[in-house]
Amino acid sequence: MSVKEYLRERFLPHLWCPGCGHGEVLGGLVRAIEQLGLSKNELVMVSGIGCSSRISGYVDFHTLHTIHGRALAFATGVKIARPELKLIVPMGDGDALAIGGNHFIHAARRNLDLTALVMNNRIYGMTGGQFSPLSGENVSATTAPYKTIDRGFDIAELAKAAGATFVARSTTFHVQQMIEIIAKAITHKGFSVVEVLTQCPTYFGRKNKIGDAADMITWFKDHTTPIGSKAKQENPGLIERGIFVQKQEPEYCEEYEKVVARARGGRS
Amino acid sequence: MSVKEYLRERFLPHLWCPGCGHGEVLGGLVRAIEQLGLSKNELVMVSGIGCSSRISGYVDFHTLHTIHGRALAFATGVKIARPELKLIVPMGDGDALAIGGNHFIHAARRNLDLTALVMNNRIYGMTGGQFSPLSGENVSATTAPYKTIDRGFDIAELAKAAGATFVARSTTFHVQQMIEIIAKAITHKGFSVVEVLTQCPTYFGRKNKIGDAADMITWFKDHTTPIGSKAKQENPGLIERGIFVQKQEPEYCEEYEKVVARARGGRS
Amino acid sequence: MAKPKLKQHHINRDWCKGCGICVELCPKKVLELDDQDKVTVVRPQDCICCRLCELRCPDFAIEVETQE
Amino acid sequence: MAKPKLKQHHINRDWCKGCGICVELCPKKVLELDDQDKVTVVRPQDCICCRLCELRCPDFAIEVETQE
Amino acid sequence: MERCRLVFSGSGGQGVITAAIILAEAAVICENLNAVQSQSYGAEARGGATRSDVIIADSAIRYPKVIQPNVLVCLTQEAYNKFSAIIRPGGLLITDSRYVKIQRKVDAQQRELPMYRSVMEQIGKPIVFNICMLGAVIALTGVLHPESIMKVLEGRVPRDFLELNQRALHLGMELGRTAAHSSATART
Amino acid sequence: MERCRLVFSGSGGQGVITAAIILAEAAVICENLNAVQSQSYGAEARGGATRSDVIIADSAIRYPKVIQPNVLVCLTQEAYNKFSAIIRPGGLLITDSRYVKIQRKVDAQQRELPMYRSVMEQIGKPIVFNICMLGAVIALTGVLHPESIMKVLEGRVPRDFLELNQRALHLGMELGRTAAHSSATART
Amino acid sequence: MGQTPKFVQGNEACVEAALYAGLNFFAGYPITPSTEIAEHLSVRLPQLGGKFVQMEDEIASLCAIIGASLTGCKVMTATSGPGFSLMQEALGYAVMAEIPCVIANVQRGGPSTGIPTHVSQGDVNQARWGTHGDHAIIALTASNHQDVFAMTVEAFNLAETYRTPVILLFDEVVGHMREKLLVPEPGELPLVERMRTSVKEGVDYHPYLPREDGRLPMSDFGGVHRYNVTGLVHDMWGFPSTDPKVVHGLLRHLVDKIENRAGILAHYKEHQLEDAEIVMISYGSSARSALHVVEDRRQRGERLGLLELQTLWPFPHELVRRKCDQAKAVVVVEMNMGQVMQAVKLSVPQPERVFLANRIDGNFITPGDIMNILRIIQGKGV
Amino acid sequence: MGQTPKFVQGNEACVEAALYAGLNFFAGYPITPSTEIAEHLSVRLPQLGGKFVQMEDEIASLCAIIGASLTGCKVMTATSGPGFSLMQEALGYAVMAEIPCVIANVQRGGPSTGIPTHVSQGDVNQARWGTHGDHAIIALTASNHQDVFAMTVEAFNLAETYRTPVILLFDEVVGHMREKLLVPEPGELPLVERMRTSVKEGVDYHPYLPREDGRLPMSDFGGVHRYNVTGLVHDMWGFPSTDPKVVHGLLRHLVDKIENRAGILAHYKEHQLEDAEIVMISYGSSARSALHVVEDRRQRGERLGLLELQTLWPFPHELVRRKCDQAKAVVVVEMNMGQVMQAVKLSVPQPERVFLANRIDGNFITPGDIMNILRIIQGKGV
Ligand SMILES: Cc1ncc(C[n+]2csc(CCOP(=O)(O)OP(=O)(O)O)c2C)c(N)n1
Ligand SMILES: Cc1ncc(C[n+]2csc(CCOP(=O)(O)OP(=O)(O)O)c2C)c(N)n1
Ligand code: SF4
Ligand code: SF4
Ligand code: SF4
Ligand code: SF4
Repeated sequence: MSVKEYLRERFLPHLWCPGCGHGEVLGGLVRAIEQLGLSKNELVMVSGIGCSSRISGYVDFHTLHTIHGRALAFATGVKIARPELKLIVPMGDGDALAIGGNHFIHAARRNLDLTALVMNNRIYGMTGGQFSPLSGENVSATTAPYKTIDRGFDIAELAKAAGATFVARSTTFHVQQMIEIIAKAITHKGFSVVEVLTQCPTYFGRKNKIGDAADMITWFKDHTTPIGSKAKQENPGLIERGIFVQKQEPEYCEEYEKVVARARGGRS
Repeated sequence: MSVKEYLRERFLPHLWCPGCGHGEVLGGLVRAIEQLGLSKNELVMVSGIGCSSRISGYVDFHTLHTIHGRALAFATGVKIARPELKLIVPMGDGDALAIGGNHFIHAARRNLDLTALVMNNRIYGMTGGQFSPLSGENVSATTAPYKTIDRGFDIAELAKAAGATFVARSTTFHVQQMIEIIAKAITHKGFSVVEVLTQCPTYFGRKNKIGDAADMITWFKDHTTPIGSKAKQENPGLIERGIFVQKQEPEYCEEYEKVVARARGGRS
Repeated sequence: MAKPKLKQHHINRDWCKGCGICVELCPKKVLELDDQDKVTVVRPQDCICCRLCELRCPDFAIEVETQE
Repeated sequence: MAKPKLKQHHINRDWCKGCGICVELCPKKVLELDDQDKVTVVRPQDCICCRLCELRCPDFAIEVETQE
Repeated sequence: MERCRLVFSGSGGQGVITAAIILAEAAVICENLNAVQSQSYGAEARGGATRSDVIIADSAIRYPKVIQPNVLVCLTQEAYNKFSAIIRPGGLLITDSRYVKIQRKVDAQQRELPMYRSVMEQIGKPIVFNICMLGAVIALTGVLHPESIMKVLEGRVPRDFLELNQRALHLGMELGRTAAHSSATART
Repeated sequence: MERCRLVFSGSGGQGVITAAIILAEAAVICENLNAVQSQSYGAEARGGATRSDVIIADSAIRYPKVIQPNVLVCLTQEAYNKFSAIIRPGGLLITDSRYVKIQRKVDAQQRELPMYRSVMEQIGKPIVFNICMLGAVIALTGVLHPESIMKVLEGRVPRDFLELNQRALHLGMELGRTAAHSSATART
Repeated sequence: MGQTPKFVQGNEACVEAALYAGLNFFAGYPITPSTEIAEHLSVRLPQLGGKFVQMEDEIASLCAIIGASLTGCKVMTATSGPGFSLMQEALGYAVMAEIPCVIANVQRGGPSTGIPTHVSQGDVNQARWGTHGDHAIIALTASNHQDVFAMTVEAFNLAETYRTPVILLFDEVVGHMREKLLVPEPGELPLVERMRTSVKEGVDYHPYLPREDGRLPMSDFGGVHRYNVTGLVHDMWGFPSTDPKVVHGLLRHLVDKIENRAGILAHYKEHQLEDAEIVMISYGSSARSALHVVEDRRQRGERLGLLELQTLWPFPHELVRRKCDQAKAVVVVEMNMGQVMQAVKLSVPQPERVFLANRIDGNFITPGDIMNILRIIQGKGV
Repeated sequence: MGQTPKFVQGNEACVEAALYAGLNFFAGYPITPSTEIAEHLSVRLPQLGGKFVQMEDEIASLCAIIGASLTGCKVMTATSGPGFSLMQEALGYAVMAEIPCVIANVQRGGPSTGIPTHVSQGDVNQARWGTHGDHAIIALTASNHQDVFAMTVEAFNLAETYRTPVILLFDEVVGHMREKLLVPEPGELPLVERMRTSVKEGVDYHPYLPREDGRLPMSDFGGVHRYNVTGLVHDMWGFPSTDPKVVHGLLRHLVDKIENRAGILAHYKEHQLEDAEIVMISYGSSARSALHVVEDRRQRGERLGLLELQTLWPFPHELVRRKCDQAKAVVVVEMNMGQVMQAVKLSVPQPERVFLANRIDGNFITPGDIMNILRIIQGKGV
């Protein structure tokens, strides 16, 4: 199937701003799925609220556009009810880790077989540019006129500690890597987290004088490096890209089958 | 001041079951505070809901018994409003990491100067013995008649990944260590997490046939080991005790002072 | 420093819930529960004043008083 | 495998929002924005068919068609 | 028409609630009567005196709680102190002689039975203390047939514990009967 | 009594909302009039046609929205297509000649002004496009004095940008005046 | 076997009924006094191959069952006051997206943590208005285990019929007390199954286009129809819209599908109303005490009757008006400060004749409490 | 300078008023259309040495300001529909623990995510009944920036006076539109400061023992009085109790302290009511359109008047009854399905004379919309 066949073309051009990285992530996602040749009927996308979450309107899957921060909770219900379905759960950084942080760590803990895709633009885009738990320190935002003092989460570290069995990071500059990683995440059995560093030129870019969309993408080139690279040792400030965790552990739905077996075996 | 002077003796004996470890934690806490010789007026305890959270009724501090899972959110308000106060936030494992997980990781991220004391009995005591996110696999509970399949959190790992600058673990067997660690946590500048493994003989003990309170305490002796001990290498199943993290990083209230300075400096 | 000598155990029978923690975990088996399920001191002479009973009692029901 | 030769760029002017990503990040500066802020191909001969413009376009507005 | 209103009281571990449930269930399942069982919960149900109410009747039961029991069982001093006053004048008050020292005089037939002691001496398993108590209640009130209790127990306890429970039940019935005769006049 | 109802429309980046605020603020702060400004938000405010309404009056303003503007400004084709129909018969319709091709005939005085082009040619900074537009509006309507606009700008833009804005404002006023004369009869 | 009685708690009766109705997915978070519902389901669901999930909180619980419902499951969650408050946002989502689901709220003493182990009926108005924005809701209750069973089954039926969340508003007394329950034979109670679209693959399916009868056939996630579900105002395909006509149409549909059916949705029981001079109106466990009073006073010749409401929302104004029109006085018996009494006042022509017999101290209202009020009213010469 | 006018959004007027009232701690989470409140405060509070915190969600935001209030701060949070739904549990806690705090809900189209950028007044009943259990609440609103300022200051005053959360129920139109605001000089508006106990150190202080005038003096956390605060039913020291007398007493106190003062809490404005045959009742932005109609029709000699409510809860039944008793018809103008209309029907002797002029499609109600309804009513020969 061609990439476009996974899209609801009738809704394009999408509502995102010119240069918004969310469109690149959408592109990366459908290309990854196209490579995997998945059928649209087995795909369910569950998203929350945010510019990023509007992605569910553009893919021709079963799409569930929910409430802010709860996408993974809804997804947990869909997945456990129908384990054979493939779930993709795109979230903004605020959606996933501000209001949604608890569902994020608990979905990871259960090692539920689905793919959490964090579209991290380090800002609340939909509401007009307030800082997020991923902004990190010294960032300007509409609610941080004197720059942020909050430290940011490291999504990969947090996902790992919470129990995710696949954890990776890429950016909108490294599109091929992004596609490759998303494809691996989708095929992984268990809870997979893919963080994509993406640009919000309208708010993050403007507020922090990083320039236009292209400049922001270039920023990702200059400030990231492959995991464990020499560059990282020389310049610890660099953000690592690649796959941090990839391991097999008991998956929730499979374990649940055992519960049913025990119950039917009458052990109680 | 004597230990008892930190207690509201008129409410003793407390409502906890015979042999409940929460009483030992209460004892450890007031002894630590007595050693530090803190004045009662500078102490604020904020707790949530649960058997553990009832601890706030027994200490003669400023006590705020709040709602389930939100203790750290309330505490954030108290602390930022009055940074000079010393905050102690005891929580049950469910309170802190089931419903309260998001506030836990965000308080850690902000490195707010307070002490989170997780009284981890691996069960929901107050509601009668349902499993918690700390029960781990293969545990019996009133909502797990066929044993749990959920993997448990590692509180220390999670706190560390979220940004806590002091992370430690002890048990109700190792009372002296518990006291020492709690004292260190309280004196630490920044967000400190102390996990105390404690016993709920009434539900966890009974349901899992571990025997009486003393047997459960002994279990902690047999199944834990100092951090990085040789025993750990030989038997990775052992739970480590001790201080995992202890470092200085910018504390939220101090950083906020800089925001005020910038604002007054008129930079906007 | 000279190891402390026992003066006496102060036991608060109203607070003691008879959980048996101090009894079972006393290294010297100094304590027992009476027929009312309250702790009593049966072998004071064996007490090494480690205070573990005091520290582990969830109910502040037992205190170890030592000399000098 | 023989490196691909450019057949043509398919550009969807209705979808192009003129963000300039493809233009600025094209390694060979093949593309430019016209006075309507829509992308146009100005140096097709320099195109190395890396498809980066296609992959990075947030709006699916540019496609690179190659021969064999 | 209502046959009997009972209140069982004691401490958490003693199984008074289970006893109440067994009794009420027996009435419904085996003797085709109506019965309601309810109990006082409390965050403070950690320790403290627990209480369970049972109403047994031929007709439909609307109001499910017991305000004035005509049978009151108290298995701890605390329970006795807390509840003895609510008993119906002329009602039956059963206490365990190890745990309860009768103080206040109430207008009721008081029966101090050595249930706990007998259970420990003759069976040695405290868990069946509550079943023994049930036996006494049945003997003293005749509200149900012992077979009904046994039938319910069959559905509840593992086979190899049944005999244990049966002995406890009969032990309680004996204690009840003897008490009934001995102090037929002990109305205080 | 109401003096004027205006609708400024265009695309997100063009600053039509800022222009509307400046105009209304000038009326309130400098000319002691009443004014209300409002705008259409939209999660879809990402791109799409934005619109801002301004009412200027001597008396209190209750209903704050503009249903039929007597001054309508459209700075993009999309905005023109979407809003040109709502103009009040005989009203004033101002469009930018680069961005808008007039199609439909409406009962209004239509003014196609080369605002964007002039700004780029004579000032070279697109950010002041909206201020130029304000100049044109003022010249064509006389609703406020230019000094009022400048006074508000002083409070809003960094000093070194003031002169830039002033030039844009006057440029717009010129375009407005010439248009006013040239096509005094161009009523279509 | 269905006819051998069980002796169970009200919470267990609710569980048996849910399973009878076809529940196959439950997600919840423990809270007194509703916890037994989760506990019993954790035993029973796996035996039947159904799904039981304990979530991290109540918000996640409701979200999870909504997700499961979209795959075609019959779903439920259970909670009490504080948890119900937390569910309000997701509840509004279920209303907006028209998701069949059942939410049991076993009421305890509020506000806030209140008196967790004591009875109350204080959440009646919250059930109606707890989430933001105009909406309509269905809430059912019951006073005894046989009715708990019937109303629970009905809740699942209504959820499917009207594609809406249905709230079971029980209380601590009914939830915790034990009494007889006769589980009906399979087929004895009618069940409404998920109505799935007959639209074939490839043909345009409208998830939000009501049929003439007002019902909206669904298509399971994973099936051949891929559509969108959102909490935003949406068109008949489920895609966001801000078109005023669409907005108006959707909001009216959501409210009218329920409010306009208040008549047929009204479940109730009446006791000796024919010649009643004083009509008592009650529901849930309070109705037991009220009925006790009726039976007791009737023996003494007092003309007292009881209207027991089982449907609290949409409020059966018409029914109440009809049943009360002969009454000299109407006495609403409830364990709150008069939440249903307010609704009754809106129903009857003479609100001043409506009185309240309530108890709010955490104790179960007694026949004596009610009698005291009746005496006062009668003293008023009513 | 106070007298040089500002030209601001309603949300900014709210901010200026809050600071005027002494706000020194704000915690919030962004949401349209209330976000400007947080944004402006993030600029202003640090300048004044106050605390601005952006929390992880709305639940945490309300919890945080409650904690800050106990240290003696004047506190506020701001949100809209979905966030307000999430706050319901913590709101109940503030009611139960009697914590002075202000919650601004700038209403948008619901239910659920609804139409986030469009106006609505659909949260009126939620403000009253959103949290579980019996309780009372104060909710204020306003139609223009000068009143937004006044009502915001009043909200802080009432929060302190009655130790209760106060809800500011604004709407998208008032929140977002810009108009003139005259910030009063310091002292021009009366301010109620935190009433702190006069009880000396060492003397027994009762945080929950009302004085004769009903007020409960507080003691800041960190001060000399150490007491307990809980969401459980509690005694006068703040410690948990299940004593029926204590339960009854506390619940009555919480409700009576507000409901019994409905009269003095009733803020409103009236326009040409004296001889009005048709009385319109409206509030918030809708009142602007209603007033437009009044002024417009009066010129044409129609006897039309407007009662603009600024206090929505406790509902001013008595006031409404009084103002409407001469009216041939009462027309409630609001942007929901008649939430205030229901309350008005409960207030007046002839509910059948109460009509609704509303709009629910996300667009701001126009004078034209209202006129159409008036025509119909007048057609009815009223
Ligand atoms: C309960 C609730 N709180 C707040 C909001 C407002 N809101 C919508 S999206 C959003 C955050 C958007 O940021 P992010 O999740 O990072 O996604 P982005 O828009 O940047 O792609 C917020 C705060 C809401 N819709 N619901
Ligand atoms: C919002 C809400 N949900 C659920 C509950 C019920 N509840 C009270 S305490 C508790 C958990 C207790 O477990 P934990 O936090 O581990 O403390 P413990 O009782 O074991 O000490 C629960 C689920 C509640 N009070 N509020
Ligand atoms: S606001 Fe930012 S995140 Fe949202 S669409 Fe625009 S660029 Fe993308
Ligand atoms: S139930 Fe468990 S946790 Fe609660 S008091 Fe008893 S022993 Fe402690
Ligand atoms: S002090 Fe130590 S030795 Fe002495 S009784 Fe206590 S535990 Fe035993
Ligand atoms: S990247 Fe896409 S949208 Fe941007 S300019 Fe190029 S073609 Fe147009």
